Amino acid sequence: MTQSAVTEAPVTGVDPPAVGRDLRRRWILLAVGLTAALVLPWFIYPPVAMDIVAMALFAIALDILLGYTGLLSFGHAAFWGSSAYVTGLIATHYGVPFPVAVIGGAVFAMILAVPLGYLSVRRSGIYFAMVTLAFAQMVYFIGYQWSDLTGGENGLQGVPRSFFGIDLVETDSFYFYYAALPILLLGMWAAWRIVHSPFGRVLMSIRDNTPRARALGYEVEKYKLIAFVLSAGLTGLAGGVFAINHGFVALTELHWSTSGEVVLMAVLGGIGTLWGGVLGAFLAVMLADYLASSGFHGIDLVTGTVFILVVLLFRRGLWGTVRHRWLVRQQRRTAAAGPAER
Amino acid sequence: MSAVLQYAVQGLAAGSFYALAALGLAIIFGVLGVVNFAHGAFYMLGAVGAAVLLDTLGLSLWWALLAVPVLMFGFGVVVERLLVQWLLRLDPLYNFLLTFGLTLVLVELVKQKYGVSGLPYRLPGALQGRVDLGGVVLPRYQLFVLLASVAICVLVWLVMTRSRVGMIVRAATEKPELARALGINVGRWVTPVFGFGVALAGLAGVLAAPFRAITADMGNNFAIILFAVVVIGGLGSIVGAVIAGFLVGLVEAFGQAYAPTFAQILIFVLMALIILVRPAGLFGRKEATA
Amino acid sequence: MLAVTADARVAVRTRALTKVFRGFRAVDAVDLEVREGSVHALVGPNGAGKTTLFNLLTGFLTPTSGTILVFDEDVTGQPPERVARRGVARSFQITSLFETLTSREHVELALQGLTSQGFRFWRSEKLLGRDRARVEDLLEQVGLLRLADKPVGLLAYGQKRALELSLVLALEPRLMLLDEPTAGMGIEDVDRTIELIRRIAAGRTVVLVDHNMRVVGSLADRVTVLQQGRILAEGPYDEVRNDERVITAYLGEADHA
Amino acid sequence: MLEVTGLEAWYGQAQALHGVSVRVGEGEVVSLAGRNGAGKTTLVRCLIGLHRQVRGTVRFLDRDVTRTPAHQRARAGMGWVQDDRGIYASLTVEENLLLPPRVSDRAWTMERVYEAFPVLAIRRRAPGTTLSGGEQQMLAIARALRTGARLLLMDEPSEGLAPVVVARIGEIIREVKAAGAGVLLIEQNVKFAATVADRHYLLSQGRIVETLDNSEFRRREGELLKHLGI
Amino acid sequence: GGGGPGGSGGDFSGGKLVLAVLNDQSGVYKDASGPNSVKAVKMAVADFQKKYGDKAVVDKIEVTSTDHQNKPDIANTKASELYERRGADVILDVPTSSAALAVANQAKKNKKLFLDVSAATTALTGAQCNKYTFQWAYNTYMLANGTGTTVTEKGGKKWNIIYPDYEFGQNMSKSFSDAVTKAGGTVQGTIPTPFPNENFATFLTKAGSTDPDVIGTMQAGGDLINLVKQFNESGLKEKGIELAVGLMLITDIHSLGVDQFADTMFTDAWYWNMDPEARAWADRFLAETGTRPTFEHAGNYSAALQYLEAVQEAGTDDADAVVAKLEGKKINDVFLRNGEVRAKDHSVVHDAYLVRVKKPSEVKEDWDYEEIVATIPAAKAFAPAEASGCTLS
Ligand SMILES: Nc1ncnc2c1ncn2[C@@H]1O[C@H](COP(=O)(O)OP(=O)(O)OP(=O)(O)O)[C@@H](O)[C@H]1O
Ligand SMILES: Nc1ncnc2c1ncn2[C@@H]1O[C@H](COP(=O)(O)OP(=O)(O)OP(=O)(O)O)[C@@H](O)[C@H]1O
Ligand SMILES: [Mg+2]
Ligand SMILES: [Mg+2]
Repeated sequence: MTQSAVTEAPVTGVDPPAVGRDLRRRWILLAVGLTAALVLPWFIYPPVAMDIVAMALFAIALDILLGYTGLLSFGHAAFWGSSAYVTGLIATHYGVPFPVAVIGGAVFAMILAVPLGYLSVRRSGIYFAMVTLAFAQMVYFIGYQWSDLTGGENGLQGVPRSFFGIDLVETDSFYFYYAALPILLLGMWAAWRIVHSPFGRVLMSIRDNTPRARALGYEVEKYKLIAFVLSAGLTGLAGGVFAINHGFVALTELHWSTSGEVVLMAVLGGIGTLWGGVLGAFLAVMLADYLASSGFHGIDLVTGTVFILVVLLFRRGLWGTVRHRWLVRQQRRTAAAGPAER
Repeated sequence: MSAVLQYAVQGLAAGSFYALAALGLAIIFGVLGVVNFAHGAFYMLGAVGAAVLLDTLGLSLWWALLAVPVLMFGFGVVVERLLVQWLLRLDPLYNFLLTFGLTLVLVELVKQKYGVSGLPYRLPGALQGRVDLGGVVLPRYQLFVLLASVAICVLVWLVMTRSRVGMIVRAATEKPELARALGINVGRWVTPVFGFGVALAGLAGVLAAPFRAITADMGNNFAIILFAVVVIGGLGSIVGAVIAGFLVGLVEAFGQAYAPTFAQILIFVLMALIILVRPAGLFGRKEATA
Repeated sequence: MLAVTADARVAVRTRALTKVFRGFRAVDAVDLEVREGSVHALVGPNGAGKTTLFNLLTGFLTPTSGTILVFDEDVTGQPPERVARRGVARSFQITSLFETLTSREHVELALQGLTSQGFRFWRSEKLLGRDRARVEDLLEQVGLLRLADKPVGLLAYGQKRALELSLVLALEPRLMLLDEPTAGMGIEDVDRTIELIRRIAAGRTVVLVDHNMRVVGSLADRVTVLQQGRILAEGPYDEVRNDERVITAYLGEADHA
Repeated sequence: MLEVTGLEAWYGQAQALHGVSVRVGEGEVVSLAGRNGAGKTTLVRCLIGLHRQVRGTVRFLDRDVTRTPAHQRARAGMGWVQDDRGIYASLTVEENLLLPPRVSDRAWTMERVYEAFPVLAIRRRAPGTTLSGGEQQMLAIARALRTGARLLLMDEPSEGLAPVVVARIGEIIREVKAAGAGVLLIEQNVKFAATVADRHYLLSQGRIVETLDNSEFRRREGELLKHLGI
Repeated sequence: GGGGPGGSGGDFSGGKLVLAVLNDQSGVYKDASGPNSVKAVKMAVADFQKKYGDKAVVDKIEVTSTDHQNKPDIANTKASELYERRGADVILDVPTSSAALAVANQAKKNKKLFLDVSAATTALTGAQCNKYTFQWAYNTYMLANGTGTTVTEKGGKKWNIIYPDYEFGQNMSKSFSDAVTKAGGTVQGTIPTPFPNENFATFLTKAGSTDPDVIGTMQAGGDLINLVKQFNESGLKEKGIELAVGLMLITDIHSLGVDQFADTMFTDAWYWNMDPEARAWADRFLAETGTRPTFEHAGNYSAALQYLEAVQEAGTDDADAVVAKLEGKKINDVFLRNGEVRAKDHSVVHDAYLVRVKKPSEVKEDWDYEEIVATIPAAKAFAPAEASGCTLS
């Protein structure tokens, strides 16, 4: 039984990568995306704008695993949160410029990812999701109980925003946005590089058919582990910026609902697309922000419904659907029309 | 010594909830290939259902034990027909995500309707009090839960492995197209099985009602521990789910007794060990290599 | 039974190799010896243990007991990727490909498999396309060049079988294990595949499983017949095909007449 | 009993079958040959009702079943032997055999199956997919026989089978035919097809290009082998 | 950023006064405070306007509400947005310690007022206190100290304490132990538990094994209910062991039923039926919302009202001026009895109450759940300001 890669969603609902190869389109998209990132804080309250970009990187980092390796991590909050804490601790105790603290957080997330990844990548599919969820829960408990370090449920308060003594950046979130943006954009570029590298291609082959990849000589576990660690690192980068942006770190960053939220963003935008993560993060953050003062109570009702609808109706996600339409149109140009499926 | 015994019995009693609910989770997975994230929410609905039946109709626990599983079965059928069925042919991750969304919605709806502080529940007189099992004093109700869940688990196991229903349903899940081409009306089987798994979660919820806080959130943490249970037992393994359920109950009880703060982390440590030593879980079949 | 020739080197040697599945002995104390540079066929009734033997040799299964030497190195119990890195490549009896990738990308991946290039997450994927000529040459050999850029999910079964073969070739193996390479192919393709295998077998060692006696007859230097996990007979094709035991157990009278 | 007229099938935008018309009578074995990718499997999937992107009509036992869902076609008496065998991993060998419903009194009993394929009896408790490739093929055929189907659609049943077993499959097909059932046999193994089939269709690029009776088929065997490899 | 320009109101930014209620309108704290706190604040505004009429220094008073969804990062962003962009002069309520502390930081940064009602952490008026932040109703010390001291004095000498092993629980357990020892009792053991936790059987067995007079539990919310249900079945009650609870809200009793909690002791900051004045307000609240108020609702009313009074006195919404009026102020209102806004740490101290949950037979009307066993005078109810470690920097 073969499955058409185009008319029916294969395992992960991902289209073959051929689409991204239209160079002109790629550059236009990039220009649009960059411009949007640059003007965002003019239209959106800057701390919220910062959240959007940080979450976008978070979703993209997750997508390296979900969309390109076929591994759904339901425990990425562990890396996001732990990096946030480490970033916060470094910033608080050493007063270094925040990018240094953020890098420290990201490195910690990668270190943490090694043992967790080592254990998790031995399983795949749904097992992987459950195992990562459970491990993240473990990290959460540790964060909860180790209150000397983390401040427990009070959170780590008063994280400073040192930036080479430049006052404007340190106090005004509008300028801070531009100071932190390069870190996140760099992270996104790294993600793009990773999935469009020989390494990325191997990941995709592992996603499609693991035993086959093994027979070709690929050390599958090693690849998955590296992907896991890289993803954790980028997640950590995002989490660190998030922590600095808010000036404190709370336990919710380690909670499973944060893991769920980022999966929603990735799926909503479209997995295996990278751009989708950006779109998903934008919508999710704006929605939460809007609902907070809308008088409508029960954000989970909306979130949950969106989840259900996306999974049922737009499995490719928003971006994925657009891309798919485009792909189908390309194909239609080359083939005669047949009747619709009955 | 008697303390150890006491902890053991308490652990098994706590394990009964896990065993029962994990059984439902394992059946749904084994048969439909769906990892039901909403299982914790269904457990919660079971408990809330019992509380509401008591409050509005005055139906005691005995009636709830009958009525709630039936209602939950119906609810499961609706959920399957309305949502889950569309994703059965796809990667199980989609259903995992779908049920995750469903969890958010169900929990929120219960919050909106019944508030967040929890619902009251009263135990029927016959189950109040304590029994003395040669030095081990146990609330009568705990013993009841333990016995009831063991009985149900054995019964379900017999049905799933010994009957034609179990067989058909497994086939329908693994290769639905082929099953149809062999003359089996797949849809007719899959739905009730999903309903059945949901009913088991609901049943665990009813049993929990007199003993646990009945809140909209009561299933959240429970669900995550359930996942650990099925990973330990081997996903889709019915026996594994039950045994691991009791095992986790024991680990929790002894953890609480001797390393209280680490009791929950212990469960995940156990899970990590299992993954290292036996990736497929205690009773899981090894994933195919070639 | 084993004729050990002093001069020819040995590519594969197993000693008392055994695989037991829950009490069922699928491979039972097999002492197999494949001479380097030969084409060695493995035949036998269904369920004789041929695929299992392949899986053992390539690390997809761990033996219950016994040892495996490949080019005089002990590979017993090593994982598939390690075995592959020793120059052993296999094709699968049941096609096993990456559904969303194109044939070209398959071959590119296969070419990269034994290098450490795959870890370069900081380089562009264009790196993969560098060896365009080789890729197209490999695809041409199996007649897939025309379809090089079609996702393999859209190929017909026979075309996929051909791609399987090209992947094995791409690994430049010293030892190739081909599990029913012609199964599901049309006559014409079978002939072409025989030719292809003959061509690539030069300078390599090939172990081949096939039920098509024409394939076995025209390719194999030596034939080992397995039955119920044990070696039933071994020798040159013509000798084996006239062996009474082989005829009753495997070939059957009708076909032989 | 089977009458297909003007069948066209698509995969998305790509047409795989172009106006295929095929007939199988009662007690008749008809082979369908053609090189890889000709559309043989697609045709069978249309017939059993799994491929729905079609035009044209399929009549089975004098009823139009073009719109009938797969499980009803199976119950009406179509049996399918899938090209990749379709053995259930989660079912034991025996359960694989017990699974399909009986649709006529021609259904084989378990005893008869085990007599015909002794390996299956030995391995009855093993999970289905732990059988060897060839054993799985036997299991798939046996499973189709268990229903007592009036029309067997066999997609390359001899693939991967030892010659002795192929010969036995041939006997079984003749038995089935003698009992009055029809068989549509997809085969690349022309020699084998010639020994069992009464008529032969040649499929090329989604079109029936020739229809031959057996004597003609045998006579032109050499030429046809070439033809198959166009 | 920065607030809007000074407007027509002269001394009022934007020409109006904006009171923002920032709390959990959908999550676990919804019943205890939530949307009804917004109504309580609106009642305070109405009362203020009725009292001063034309003499009010400001005509336009707005009440806005925002749901922090129990997520501290949203609370943080929203607080800063409220102060910077939406002209909020004061933020009220804010349950959840982490959210409250984040908002306190924003208050400090933006130099705007924050009157916290629903968060219990002592850090707000301790290590992390600041000039613009006030804690209006209660804190963990008050809860623990009240119950620990009073119950011990009334004869419960031997204690075992079960607490959830995180910041709140750890603090409570420590304050509790101190109070018990100081009052002449002994603490036989403190038993940490995981959080959240469903199964307390083992812990109860352990706690009961030393035959204490009282088991103190620091569990809250769902965990508390779990523990109480299992305590009731465990047979410890029959052995004469009492249960004292660290933090309990009347909504907990309401949801679980008095029979489950009967005779349990805990400290309350306020009770709707404690005297006619409270009762009269509670009746108004009932008419407004359809339910009886918790102490958090009353606390929000009080905080809003006293804020408005201070603004009236100061004649401006300038935060420093209002803070100056609030500091040291002695207050008696619906909520605060013998209340004082301590200048040193901005902790609002007032009388607290040791209460016993009624038996079902004693209940005469809806929400009639508590009997006040003792009044703990303001001076004793809260930790002395010197001990707070607050410097208001
Ligand atoms: N799922 C699919 N999506 C798109 N095209 C398909 C799909 N399955 C088959 N095709 C195409 O339809 C054509 C007919 O395929 P089919 O599998 O019917 O051939 P076949 O005659 O059975 O070949 P084989 O002998 O290799 O089994 C081929 O060109 C194939 O590429
Ligand atoms: N994972 C497994 N678990 C249990 N039994 C197995 C497993 N794999 C193979 N077997 C059994 O081992 C025996 C040998 O199987 P194998 O696949 O090696 O046969 P084969 O010689 O390749 O046959 P064929 O020619 O039909 O492909 C078969 O009887 C099969 O049922
Ligand atoms: Mg084989
Ligand atoms: Mg085919």
